[in-house]
Parts: sequence; structure tokens; C-alpha cells
Amino acid sequence: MPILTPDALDPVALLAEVAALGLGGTALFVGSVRRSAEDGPVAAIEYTAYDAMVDAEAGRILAESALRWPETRVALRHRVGRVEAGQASVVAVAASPHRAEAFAACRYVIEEVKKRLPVWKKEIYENGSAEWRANDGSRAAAATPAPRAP
Amino acid sequence: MPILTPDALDPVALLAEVAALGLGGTALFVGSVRRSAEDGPVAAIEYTAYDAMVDAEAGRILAESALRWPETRVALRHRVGRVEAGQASVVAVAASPHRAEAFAACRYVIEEVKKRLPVWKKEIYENGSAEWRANDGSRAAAATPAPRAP
Amino acid sequence: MHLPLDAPAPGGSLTVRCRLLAQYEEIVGQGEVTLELPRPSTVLDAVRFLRARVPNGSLLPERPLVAVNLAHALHATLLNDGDELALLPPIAGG
Amino acid sequence: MHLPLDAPAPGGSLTVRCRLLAQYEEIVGQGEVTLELPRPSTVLDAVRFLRARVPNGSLLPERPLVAVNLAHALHATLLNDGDELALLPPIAGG
Repeated sequence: MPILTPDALDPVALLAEVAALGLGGTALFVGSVRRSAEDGPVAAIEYTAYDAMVDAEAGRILAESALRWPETRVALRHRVGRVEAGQASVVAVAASPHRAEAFAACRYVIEEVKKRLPVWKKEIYENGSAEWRANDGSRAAAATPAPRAP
Repeated sequence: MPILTPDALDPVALLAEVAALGLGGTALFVGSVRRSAEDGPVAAIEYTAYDAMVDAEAGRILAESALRWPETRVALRHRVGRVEAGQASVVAVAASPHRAEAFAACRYVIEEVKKRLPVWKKEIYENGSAEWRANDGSRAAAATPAPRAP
Repeated sequence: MHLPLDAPAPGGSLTVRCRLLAQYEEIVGQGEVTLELPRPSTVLDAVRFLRARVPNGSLLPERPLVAVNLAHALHATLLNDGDELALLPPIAGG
Repeated sequence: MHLPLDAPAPGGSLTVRCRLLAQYEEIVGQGEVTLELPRPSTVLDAVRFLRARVPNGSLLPERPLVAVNLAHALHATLLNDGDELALLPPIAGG
């Protein structure tokens, strides 16, 4: 399955993707678009990705997880395009015979995604302005100013 | 919501229960009935609970989580009665502004549940025999022998 | 099943509802027993009293996991009249 | 946009496709540029070449995050003919 999708994320479908009868513990992480930011109420986030590299880098992250926790199955999905406040932007899941490993693998995947997956977000505020955001919360270059009143 | 239910667990309903616009990170754990055990293929688990104490003890566990991670919302659901192999027996969820706290609170709740929640399981094997099981995997007292062939 | 005091209690008596859960209910053949105990009695006193009197009582552990009034308790906990004591097999939820 | 060699290269040349992502695409006004570089050239050589020649190039960082052939790379990485270089703004997924 490709990692990126323009459609609503479905945690249950991702749980089913890793489910197996021997895997009694499954950890799942859902990241959602937050409403509040320093620059005012967020209406949505517009996600842009380096598509081909997302699949390659996610493949490396999932393979690293499989090396560390060989009995644990992991899966990942990330939105591209506009995601409204409150909606899920990323889901990672890990199913394991051991719950400690399910948590560890799920955590590993989401932490690496936040550091390495070539995806960028532009916060779109309720007043119509927009701004690129880094994951450390800092403003990134090339702000888009609010449209002027007509 | 009561913690115990005889019905199939619904992770999406539990995610919705803790969702809020300021909570960008949600961790969820699903425990499922494993098929394999030392005593042969498991067809199902029959869960028995001390009902009134389950609500009281779960209330304490969730309150402890709220004390440790005040910004994090948690919820828990556990099956009672017969649960078929592969089906979910427990779901814990934690939504937080910070993903580290979502993982920590979710983990705390499931670990405390495994230690403290007054619930017991009888593994039902495909040959029709059944056996009480402790969470450390040991056999508990009062085995139910396999029914004799007619 | 009601288990009465077996001797007059100079300090008075107290009545405790005792729940037997899961495999303990199967061992004894019932899930609830009422105990009449001399005052003061601890949880461990109640467990000893019960083990000596119920069917298959000796198959129950001498020091089981216990709860009083829906909370985990210690064997040394003093019981009060009207308390709900419970004998809990090793926890196995999740 | 194609940026040719600006002087004859005694060691020969190599052609690299350079992707500009997210805000870097907005800054430059295009998402892809082809660079013709003297051999050998590192990633950092390519970034310098690009910054000096594309519109608003000086607004790009001197030492941006980079990928070569869909994997994160170092500035010292040597480029090969046909490589896909990418300039990545600070990662902001999740």
C-alpha cells in the first residue's frame, strides 16, 4: 500500500492490515491537526510531499523497525493535501506478540516519520492567511500573507 | 461509560470518546485473543469479572493517569464473556497535546489493567477443554477437563 | 451460605459479605458467603475462618489476593460490620 | 529550467536533476531544475551552483537538508551523472 493518501485515514483498516492471530498486542498512534497555533485558529493544514522519496524513506523506517522487532508488524499512512482541523494526518500501527514491543515499534515509526519523512505542512488560518511550519514549531521561510480585504 | 461490555470493542468509538481539537496525538492499545497456547490451539477466551470492582478500580487507574498527565484524556473498555480468537478483549486510548504523554498514559493504563483490574480468563481449546490462566502464563487452579468422547 | 460465629464473642461480632470470584467460585461451588466474625477481625482472620468451613476450603490459598469494599486490601486490614470482602484469583485481564 | 556548465570542464561534466520542494519551490518559482556540473562535484557544489543562478537563489539556505536518489544525503556526497538531487525544507510531516 502507498504511504500517502489524499483520503481520510481509517485506523480500523490499518489495524486489519497488521492483524494476525499470533499478535496479541497492537499499538496505534494517530496524529491530528490541532486547532490552536501561535498565529491564531487553524482551519486546516495543507500537506505537501516529495512523493517518491516518501515511499522510499518509509520503506527504510519500516525495515529498521522489522530489524529491531522481528516479530512485530508495522504499517503507516500519511495524508497529503488539505486536512481539516481535528482530522487525522498520520496513523502508525504495530502488532506484536508482546505489548512492550508493539509500543516500542509504534513509537519508533512515528518518531522517525517526524524526523525523516519528506513531508511539509502549511497551516491555513481562519483569516485566510497561511504559513509553512517546521516540526519544531518554528516559522519556516516563504510565508503567504493574508489576502487583502477587497 | 461502563468499562465492561459483552459486545465487540470499537476502537473508533473509543478514539472519538477522547478526541478534542487541542489534542493532536492519540495512542491506542488493542489486546486480542491469541490463537496459540501451550495447551493447544485456543478457540476463544471466556472472561469473568468482579463487575462492581472493575468500575471502581478502572476509575482509580484513570484518575491516576489524569494526575500524572493532566492534559491527557484516557478511556478504557474490556470485554466480558466469550471472546473468539483474533477478537479484541481490551482497548485503552489516550489523547494528548504531546505524543510522548499520549504513549505514556496509554501504556500506564494497560499495564495497570493487567496488574489490578479484577478480570479472569479461561482459555477454551479447540478440543473443548478449558483452563483458567493467570497473566504470567501459569496455569491457575481448578482446571476444567476436556469432555470425554461419548 | 451463612457461616455463624462458632463461639460467643466478648467484644461483639461483625457480619461480612464474602465474594468468591472466578476459579474460587468454582472450587467452593458458590460465589458469595456471609461470615459472622468476632470483633476485631482482620482480612486474614476472615480467610482462615472461611477456609476451615466452606466446601473445598482447603483448596483456596492461605494468603489469597483480597479486596475490601471494591478496593485491593491487605491481609492485616481490619474488617467493619457490613464490609464486602472478596477473594480474588491472580489477575488475568487484558 | 536547464542550467548549463559555465566553463569548459577538463574532467568532463555530469547532469543532475534537482528537485525543489515545498517552500523552496515557492521561492524559486519552479519545482525542478537541471544542472550541468563539472566532474567531480559534491552536493554542496551543486547547491552553490544553483543558489547563484536561479531566481531568488540567495533566499535558499546555504546548507539545506538534501537527498540524493530518494535518500537523505550529506553535503560531501559526490554526485553521479543522472542523479536526482533534492533540496528539502525542514521536515514537517506527521
